[in-house]
Amino acid sequence: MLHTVNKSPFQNGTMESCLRCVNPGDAVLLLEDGVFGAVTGTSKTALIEEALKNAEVYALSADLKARALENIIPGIKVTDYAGFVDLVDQNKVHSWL
Amino acid sequence: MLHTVNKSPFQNGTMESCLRCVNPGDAVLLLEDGVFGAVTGTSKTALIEEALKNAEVYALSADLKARALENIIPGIKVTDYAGFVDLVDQNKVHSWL
Amino acid sequence: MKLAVLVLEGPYNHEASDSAYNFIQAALEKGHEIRGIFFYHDGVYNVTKLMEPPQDDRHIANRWSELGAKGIDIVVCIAAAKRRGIVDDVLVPNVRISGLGQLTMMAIEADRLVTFGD
Amino acid sequence: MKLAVLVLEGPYNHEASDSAYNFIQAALEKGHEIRGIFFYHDGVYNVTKLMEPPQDDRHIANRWSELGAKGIDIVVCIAAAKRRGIVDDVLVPNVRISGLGQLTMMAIEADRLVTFGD
Amino acid sequence: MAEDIKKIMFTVRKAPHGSIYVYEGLEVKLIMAAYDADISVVFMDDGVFALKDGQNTAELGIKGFAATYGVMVDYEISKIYVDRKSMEDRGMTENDLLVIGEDEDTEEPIKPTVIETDQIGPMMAEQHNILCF
Amino acid sequence: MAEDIKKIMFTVRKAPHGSIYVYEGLEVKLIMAAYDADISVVFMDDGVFALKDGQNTAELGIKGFAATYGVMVDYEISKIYVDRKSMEDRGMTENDLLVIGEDEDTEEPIKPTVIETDQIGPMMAEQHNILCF
Repeated sequence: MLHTVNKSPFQNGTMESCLRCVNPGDAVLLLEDGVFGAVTGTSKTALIEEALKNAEVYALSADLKARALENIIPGIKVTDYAGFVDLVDQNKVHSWL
Repeated sequence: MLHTVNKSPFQNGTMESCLRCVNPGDAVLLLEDGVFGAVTGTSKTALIEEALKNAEVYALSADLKARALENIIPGIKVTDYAGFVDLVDQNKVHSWL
Repeated sequence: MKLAVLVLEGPYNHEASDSAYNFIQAALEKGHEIRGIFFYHDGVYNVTKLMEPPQDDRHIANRWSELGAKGIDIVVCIAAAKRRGIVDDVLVPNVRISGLGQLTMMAIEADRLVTFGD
Repeated sequence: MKLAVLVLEGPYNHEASDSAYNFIQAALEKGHEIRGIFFYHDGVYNVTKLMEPPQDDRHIANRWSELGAKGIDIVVCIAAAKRRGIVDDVLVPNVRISGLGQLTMMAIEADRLVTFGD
Repeated sequence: MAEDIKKIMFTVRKAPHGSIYVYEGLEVKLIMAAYDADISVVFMDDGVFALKDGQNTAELGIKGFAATYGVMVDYEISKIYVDRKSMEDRGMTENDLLVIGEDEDTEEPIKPTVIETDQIGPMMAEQHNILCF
Repeated sequence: MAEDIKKIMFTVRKAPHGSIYVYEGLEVKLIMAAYDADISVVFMDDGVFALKDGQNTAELGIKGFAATYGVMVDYEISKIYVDRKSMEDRGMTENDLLVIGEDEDTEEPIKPTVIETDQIGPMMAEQHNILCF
């Protein structure tokens, strides 16, 4: 399974809801405002670090650059739209809107 | 000051942000999905109970009825659109969108 | 009081448009003056005459037009409207397209400006 | 894979429309088949030819129309469109209005359906 | 059920009335039910509020839709699940849930099935496609 | 400042790029600056991300606007405040903030003023009107 999250975890509970439903080995892609969750040293970093024990976490590069986010949590894989397509090719997908 | 909150506190951080900025004696009006914050026995009830020590809290009746919300936190005043207008008449207003 | 209302979301999609309308009706009933209603962001979609909701549902654009017929100044932001395909040809009557200066004047001249959006 | 894309938010107002477009472009470059693109909720606003964004900005409706010209089936939900004032007269070319049955067929026939919205 | 019947899941995570997502999402479910698909619907997060009994939008002046949920079983949408944790956080119990139809034989009212959060992930994994609204 | 000059505050609470609120909200501020009003802008919650230095939307294919923030002082919008708590929660420090203009005399870069959350309520209370975007 691929789960996509497009909301900022600082303003919205979607990322937390998603992480509660992730199966071991699932992939989570942070995109749009979801990429704010990919940064180290924030009040939400521990949540993603916990998720990384169990799942693959990706963040979309175009959205990271648009928001000038640089200090990405170790273990998160930065990917581009082509990588997003590959993730969809390899997994069933649920968009956590 | 009147503060209006129109987001569900279960999904969105707006109500908490608002309550951090409320001055003593201010009024807070819950409307639209904000009225979900007006109910007793939820994970957010304590937050509003705390706010009630310091501020007046109102909830819009039309939105409560639309959502079948009945067990309102004691101290919250249920009001209608006419009451909303009076609150605006009596206070400067900030809409916490 | 002299009241201005800013609507930032489109019709049907978000409750903001209904809340704004119900609020304005209540203000009119209490005899308050409406300095103006301004549509911005997706709010500009509120006043297209092309909308055709189901028969048993409210017609949001016509409701705004009726308020305009009462003499209330209803303004759609030109920049937001152009970007979204709201042009003079598709407006309901009693509504006009103009610039953000109109919103500025409302914010300055009205005793209260209330915003409805997401 | 055979891919379907569902877009639920309007152009410019939300990034969903851009994300969907960038995703589809990447899928096409990789040689995947696009079973269809379906616009629902405020997504129906994506394909009005009346939009006129600033010169230095992308023209979202034209981008979708260009994808349609490549033979991709682009469908706008009729119920959502009527409610919002999107009618045949204002559509960009290579896009059609139809029912939710089209979305159903996409969900069943496509190997993957990806949703972009708010 | 034939093997080529595709499993389609809907997740409903948004609150009703504040936005049209739940309302227009319901229209999709009703249409899709007429096709050959194995449909399930999971209400979680603020979506559980959509299943609250007694909703009345008259004073808002907008169309309600709780009545349509009341006949979901008639539309042959009977796999309706609701997340227990989401309900608990929101002060809801099974008693608050609206009826989605009645049993053909016994005429007993049918309510959504309460599930645990850890059942949702595995249910998602076995779907052909999942839509969120 | 004349007594009849009205105080107008803007609050920016949404993240940039995910929605157009911040972008179109900026257009309002620039227009309003041309009128006789005493304008202040408070960035809080996810709005603080709008002030992050180094934003580049090229790969997204959408117009950016961080450059416009860089000349806010030229538009005579110099009362720009940012909530410390919101920044801290998001791992941002004053160093991360973009420059909003330069001092006319010294040519020193000017940055937004960091404030405490408990200053915001009192600031709101003294405004003529407040807009949120």
